[in-house]
Amino acid sequence: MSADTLATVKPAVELEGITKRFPGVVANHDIRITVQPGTVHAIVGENGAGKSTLMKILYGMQKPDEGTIRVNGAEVSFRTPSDAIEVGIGMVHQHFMLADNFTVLENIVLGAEPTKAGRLDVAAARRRITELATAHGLRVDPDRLVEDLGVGDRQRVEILKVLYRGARILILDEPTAVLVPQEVEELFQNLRELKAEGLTVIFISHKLDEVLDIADAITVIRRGTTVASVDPGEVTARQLAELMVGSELPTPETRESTVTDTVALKVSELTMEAGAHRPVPKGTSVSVYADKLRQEGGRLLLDDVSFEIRKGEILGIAGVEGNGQSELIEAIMGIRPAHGTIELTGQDITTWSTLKRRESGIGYIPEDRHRQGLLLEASLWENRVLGHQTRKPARKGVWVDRRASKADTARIIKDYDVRTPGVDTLALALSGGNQQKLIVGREMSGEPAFLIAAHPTRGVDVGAQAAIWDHLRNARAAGLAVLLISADLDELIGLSDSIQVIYRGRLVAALDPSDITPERLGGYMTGAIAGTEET
Amino acid sequence: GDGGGTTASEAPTGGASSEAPKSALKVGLAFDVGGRGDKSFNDAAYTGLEKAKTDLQADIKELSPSADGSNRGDLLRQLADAGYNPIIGVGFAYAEDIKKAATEYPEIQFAVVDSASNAPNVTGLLFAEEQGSYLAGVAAATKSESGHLGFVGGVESDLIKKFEAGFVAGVKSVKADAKIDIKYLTPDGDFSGFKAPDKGKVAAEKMYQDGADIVYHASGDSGLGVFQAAAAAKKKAIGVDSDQRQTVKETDLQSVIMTSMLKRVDVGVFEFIKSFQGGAKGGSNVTYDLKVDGVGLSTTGGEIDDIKDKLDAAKKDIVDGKITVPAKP
Amino acid sequence: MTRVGKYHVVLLGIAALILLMSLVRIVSGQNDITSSGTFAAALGFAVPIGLAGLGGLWAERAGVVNIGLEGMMVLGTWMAGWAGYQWGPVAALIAGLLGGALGGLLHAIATVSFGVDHIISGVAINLLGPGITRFLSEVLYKEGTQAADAGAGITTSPAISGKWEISFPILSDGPDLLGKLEATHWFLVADLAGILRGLTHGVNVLTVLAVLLLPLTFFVLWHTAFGLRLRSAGENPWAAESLGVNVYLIKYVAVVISGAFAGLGGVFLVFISTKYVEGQTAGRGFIGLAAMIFGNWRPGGLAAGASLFGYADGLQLRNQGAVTSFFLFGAVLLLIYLVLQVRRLLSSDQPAELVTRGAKQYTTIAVAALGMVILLWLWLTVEKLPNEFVYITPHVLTLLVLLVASQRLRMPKADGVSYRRGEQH
Amino acid sequence: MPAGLNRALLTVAGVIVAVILAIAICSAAIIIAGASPLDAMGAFFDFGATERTQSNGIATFLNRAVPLFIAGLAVAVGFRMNLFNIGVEGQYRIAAICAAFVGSTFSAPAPIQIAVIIVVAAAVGGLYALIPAVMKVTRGVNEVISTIMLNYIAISLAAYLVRGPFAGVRAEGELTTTTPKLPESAMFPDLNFLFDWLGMLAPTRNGGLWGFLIVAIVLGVVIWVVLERTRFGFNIKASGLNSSAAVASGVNSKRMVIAAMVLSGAIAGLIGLPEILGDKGAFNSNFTAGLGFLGIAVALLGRNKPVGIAIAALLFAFLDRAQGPLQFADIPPSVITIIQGTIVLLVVVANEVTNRIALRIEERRAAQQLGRNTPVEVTA
Ligand SMILES: Nc1ncnc2c1ncn2[C@@H]1O[C@H](COP(=O)(O)OP(=O)(O)OP(=O)(O)O)[C@@H](O)[C@H]1O
Ligand SMILES: Nc1ncnc2c1ncn2[C@@H]1O[C@H](COP(=O)(O)OP(=O)(O)OP(=O)(O)O)[C@@H](O)[C@H]1O
Ligand SMILES: [Mg+2]
Ligand SMILES: [Mg+2]
Repeated sequence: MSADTLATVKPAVELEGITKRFPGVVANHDIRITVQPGTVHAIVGENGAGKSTLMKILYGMQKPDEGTIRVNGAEVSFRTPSDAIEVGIGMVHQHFMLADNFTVLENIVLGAEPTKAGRLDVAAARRRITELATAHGLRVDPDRLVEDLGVGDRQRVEILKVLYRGARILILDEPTAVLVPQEVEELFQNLRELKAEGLTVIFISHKLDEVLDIADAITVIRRGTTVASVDPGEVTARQLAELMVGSELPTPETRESTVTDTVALKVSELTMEAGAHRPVPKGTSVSVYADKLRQEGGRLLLDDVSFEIRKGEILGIAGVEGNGQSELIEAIMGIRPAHGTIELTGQDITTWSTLKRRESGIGYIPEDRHRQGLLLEASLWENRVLGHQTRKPARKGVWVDRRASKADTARIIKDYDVRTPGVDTLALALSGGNQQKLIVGREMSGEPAFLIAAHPTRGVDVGAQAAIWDHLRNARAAGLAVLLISADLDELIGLSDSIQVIYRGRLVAALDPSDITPERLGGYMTGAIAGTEET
Repeated sequence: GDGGGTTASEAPTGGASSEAPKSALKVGLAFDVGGRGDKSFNDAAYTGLEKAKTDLQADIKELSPSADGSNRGDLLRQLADAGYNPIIGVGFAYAEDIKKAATEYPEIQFAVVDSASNAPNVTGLLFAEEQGSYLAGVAAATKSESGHLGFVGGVESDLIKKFEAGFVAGVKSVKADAKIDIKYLTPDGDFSGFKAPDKGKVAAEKMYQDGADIVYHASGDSGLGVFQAAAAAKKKAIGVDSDQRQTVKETDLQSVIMTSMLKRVDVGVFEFIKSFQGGAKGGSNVTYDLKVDGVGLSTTGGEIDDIKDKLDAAKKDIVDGKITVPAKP
Repeated sequence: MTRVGKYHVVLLGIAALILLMSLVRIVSGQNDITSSGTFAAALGFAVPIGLAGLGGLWAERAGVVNIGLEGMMVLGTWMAGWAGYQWGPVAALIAGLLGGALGGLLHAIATVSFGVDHIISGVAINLLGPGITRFLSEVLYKEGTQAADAGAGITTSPAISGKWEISFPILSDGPDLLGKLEATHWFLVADLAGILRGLTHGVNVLTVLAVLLLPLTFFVLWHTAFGLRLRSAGENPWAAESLGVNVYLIKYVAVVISGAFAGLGGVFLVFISTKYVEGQTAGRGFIGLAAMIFGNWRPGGLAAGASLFGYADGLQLRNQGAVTSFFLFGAVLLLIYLVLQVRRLLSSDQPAELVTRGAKQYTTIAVAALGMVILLWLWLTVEKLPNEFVYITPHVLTLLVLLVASQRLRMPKADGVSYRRGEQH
Repeated sequence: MPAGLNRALLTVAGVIVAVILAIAICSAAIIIAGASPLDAMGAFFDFGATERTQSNGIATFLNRAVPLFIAGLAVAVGFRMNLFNIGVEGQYRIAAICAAFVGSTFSAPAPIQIAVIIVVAAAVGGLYALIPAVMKVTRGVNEVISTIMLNYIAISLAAYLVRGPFAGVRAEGELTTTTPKLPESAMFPDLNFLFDWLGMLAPTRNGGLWGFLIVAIVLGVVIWVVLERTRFGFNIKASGLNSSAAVASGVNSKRMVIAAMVLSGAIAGLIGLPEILGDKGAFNSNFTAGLGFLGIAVALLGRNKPVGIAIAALLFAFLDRAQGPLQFADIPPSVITIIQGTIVLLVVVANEVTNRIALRIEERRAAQQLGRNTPVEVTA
């Protein structure tokens, strides 16, 4: 886009002096951004910098306390998202906004339904969606239930939702957080096409390489305020990061290997059926039984997964979400039954309960901290007790040892730099990063022999990220075996001693992190490169 | 049952003659669950109380218990504390509570409807429902063309079983081979059976469909459903407690009510108050039976006038003790 | 399974059920199993339950748990009785709807606007419904009032005049062909005739309305834009909000309609009794809620749940003896199950070691066989069940069906979640 | 802990506002009914003129609170785990009749006799609650449906038992069916001495102030300790707040469902005992019904915490006691139910509002302490 066209065309979006206060927090303070039409405009900033809030304001979900918004030159004031939709703004949210039990079609047309004689005109909707999908290269099946879709598909549904409403200005809040590189590339291809058609895209991401790749302009937000507007051609990722936080970008590099010869965790022939779990008949081996299941045409969520993790080793599992990672974790934690055997430091723990597994030294940083890791409406010290009810210091006979628990929580707060007023604060009052640090601290206490770390730094800003990485590395040096699952491939490559790729429930490749790039890894993850042993 | 007490014909003697100071008469009455305004049992008791107010210039107070009936005893005490004497509990559920209250307040006279005296200052006001029901059975069997009759009971309690027992005996006395369908709507303890016209209707409907031509009900408000079923089947029904041909307001239903088995709770209550005024003391039962017309059949509509002789004969046999009507099925 | 496939399976299931019922009727000689009277009674009992259930469905599909159906139903009965005796059945209908809707509105204000826990609000309404109506009766129906002269008491309203019953001409009325067929007691023919006649003879107009409300609800909720929005409020209100759907409004409308349906259930009871009787709802709001859960938050399932309950209640009221045939019924079902199991066991072409022939399977078969024998024995020996066991037929049956039916219930995902605009946790 | 204090103060303020509002609403109703709200207020506080009526009134009030409190506890134990035990009603009925019957079959020294009865009641209540629990755990049957159905079944079953196998003799001319009378050793000693201590006349009402009050208090304390201080209680709380997090942390959800349900049922089993052991001496066909349903309201009003439940139970009992006095004042007694319903509704609304305010304050405090409320000054 040349300079003189920019001058003649009115900006697609102009935000001026936007201020938004929440109780106790100024989320946005005097924000000024100008987005030119037909461009991809990136907004970057730390966790909690106020990006999402700003976008919600632009989308009419929240009202600014001060400031003006102009769209295509005209001043607007949105009361609800429908007002924003009216003027052609669409938003893809940071967290998926989809009804799982609805079909793709229903999710897309919701709120803008075509009707015929009072009836929902499904045929017309399907036609329109198919049209849009082919026009923009967004493959979807309108009649599938969203709950059956993978993240990439869901992301496409989200974008289609926006396009369906004829939006000319797209807000994408961290759309790539859950995508693998290939999918990111696909998305970017779509965005470029949209841009070519004259649509405007506002793009938020923590992944600065991507930002530099796609953006035509970048605005940096720090602590609720715009601190810089930069041209992607003129900055490096490192400079951008420094603008964001004023500190150096940490890397997840592991230094020297601490891998020992002692096997901490051994998983063999782990197999999980999609339907109800039926025990393997007596006298039959798991592999024979699994063969039978395959012949029956049943879907296997985990298919003959075997691996070992030695003390001091971090094994990274790479994979597109929905390929069996969650099931693997659940099987190892004993939350969901599976066939095969699991051994912890030489002991067969296959039939043990989750509790017994935890007691014998398995730590677990869950992938979704709100769903599996925290009691949001309980105090921090009670969250410290969670998962450690039967162990010191939380336990004293049948009682919960409140004093010792509180003391130990204070220790975690100190050691892990959890920013909180005290141990009695409710967990929900903490920001995501601090919540995550608390969980990491909790799971590291009691000297676990083996730790499952699922997306340990997801949605956590750079500072907290570095701290969590350090803790993982230190524990590894002390002999901890770690199963690391992460969508952040840099993290995965940087931290792991070895990497296995999971694809459709199978481990398809074992890779050496020292000579693999995220792109190649992504190839294995999406099945583009057939599985090989590369050690 | 005549728990060894006097009968009503003796009880009121001397009551009317010795006039007590009228202004001092403060009568308290505690209803059974449902309370006043149920157009049935409780209201009948209230009619008696009101009569005491007008005829005896009594100062009256009536209380309804809470929906779960947990405070029956407390109502009695509150009446006693407020200076009411005598105090009447309406319904057999009061038996235990009256007994206790009576020992706590020995100076006060109590009466309980449908239950026997169980303390020196308690009068049991008993009704021979089985005798009245016997007559209803005789009337039904005599009037029936099909020899097939029905009985719908609201709640399967021993009280309602008295109605059933009398009715069955009455029918059998006329037609030993008569077929009698019997259905209760809810088990004891679930009192919704007195408030379920829809259930009463279904139960009676079935009886009529099977060929019954007269159905007797003892099911409170559920009886309405029985009458509806009768109207739809163009057959007859027998009401209960009060003269339902008068109390039921729908004209199409009135005409199906051949007769009603009257249970004169109003008489019982009034007579008790009157005899109290005359200085009578408790410790015994007063049985309102056929002899004193404490139970009987209503004649509104004149549908049983033609069998009056037969009914009178049956009544006489019972009064004379030639027939003993069973109180249990 | 495709939609057509599902539909066929349901039809086949119903056909098999009727066949089985006919069989049991012939063997046991209990004609009431499929008599028109039983089915008419079943319909009468199923309708108020179904209406309450529909009320629950509307609210819960929009994400608001409605345990207050009973209270709303009570409000409906009282209002219908009060308006009905003065201005006739149409007024009763409208007033009953309004009474229920008022309860719904209260629930909506508490849960939607104030974000109160849905169960608490419902429980409060269940206290308030009977409390308010009793109070109103105590004030408006007390001795000496006009209403009292017209036949009101504190526990009842005066009667409503007017009868609203219709029959299907010729088939179930007049010549009454179905009735004649039913009287033949022929295998299957009489059963079908009985069932059809029961559902078409002397049917209350409200029944027709209520039955029509089922497909209507299905149509509105699953085939209109409004329905999609309503259901989205129960699945993911934040998503709906982000697409410009006014979730608060939708929830309000849904909960008010929910109350109105519960109220309509009350009106139905009043119409059947021709007047308001205190306590005549007798927990039907709760049973309606149960029917809705039973039916997996869907109109069809809900109708099945309400019908099952209504049928069992109707049958036990009409014929205690017929209830014992359920033993036979259960025995036959177990027999079918056994045959299927054994066939599967024998016909398996898998290598022997792979057939899941665990001790567990043998145990199930043994238990089923034992159960069958016991049921048969019970059927042969039990002359008459104690009445107390007859009354609970519908409840026991509901529990048994729930135990046997595979449990893949799925409630709306955001059902019972307190939703605040602009906040997502 | 000022944050906690703040919260507590706000909550109390909210409750007071709610109660005042509820009273205002009911006053309006009373005025419409043509009576005076002041008379109504008078009736609620009118415990009679004589010492005797006062102490009887107080005993009535407290006696009513005891079963309500126990019922509230029973419901709350389930609720803490998001288990909606509507079946408390049926559980206590079955437990009461079984306990009354078993207690009548033998005669032992009072402590043993009473202990056995309590144990039987708790066991039967727990067992009856085990049915929906097992159905839920093994077949996924929603406990709302199963407990509703089991309530009806309990009524019939109790009716069958009290007339059949468990029937006792009754006085001639008495129509109430009943279990055999309990021996004297089964009657729980009353607490009338408390009145003596306070220099008041002991209640003359039969049964006096029920001694079961002590059991209720002990039970409340025990439940509080179990819920708030033990690992079991922690697991219940965790399962209730976030069941998937609880499962991931090693809590066996199925076992917890069974344990919580059985505990709830066991407590429910005791609901009928105050009446049986303090007054009736038997289970009969007029046995007080509906306490299980009231228990739901009491538990919710008390926010599922023992202290709150105690307050709620006292409030409900206080209102219920006025059934008679209100009628003496010619005020429809149904205002009691209306006040109860209104208070439940308004108190939770007030709770919701104050909670939100408290949360705001807490967040602001947290943010201030972290210094996050001031945006950085930046030069672009
Ligand atoms: N609804 C709300 N109520 C109170 N505070 C809020 C609310 N939404 C956001 N905040 C606050 O506003 C700040 C900005 O939040 P926002 O979600 O906009 O950050 P962000 O830049 O999108 O962060 P992230 O990168 O983690 O998505 C946060 O620190 C949070 O404390
Ligand atoms: N809807 C909301 N209501 C109240 N406070 C909120 C809301 N959303 C966020 N906050 C506040 O924002 C902070 C969380 O900030 P932030 O947005 O950085 O978290 P996050 O990193 O996005 O967490 P997560 O990844 O779990 O969403 C907390 O202080 C929280 O109290
Ligand atoms: Mg965030
Ligand atoms: Mg954000």
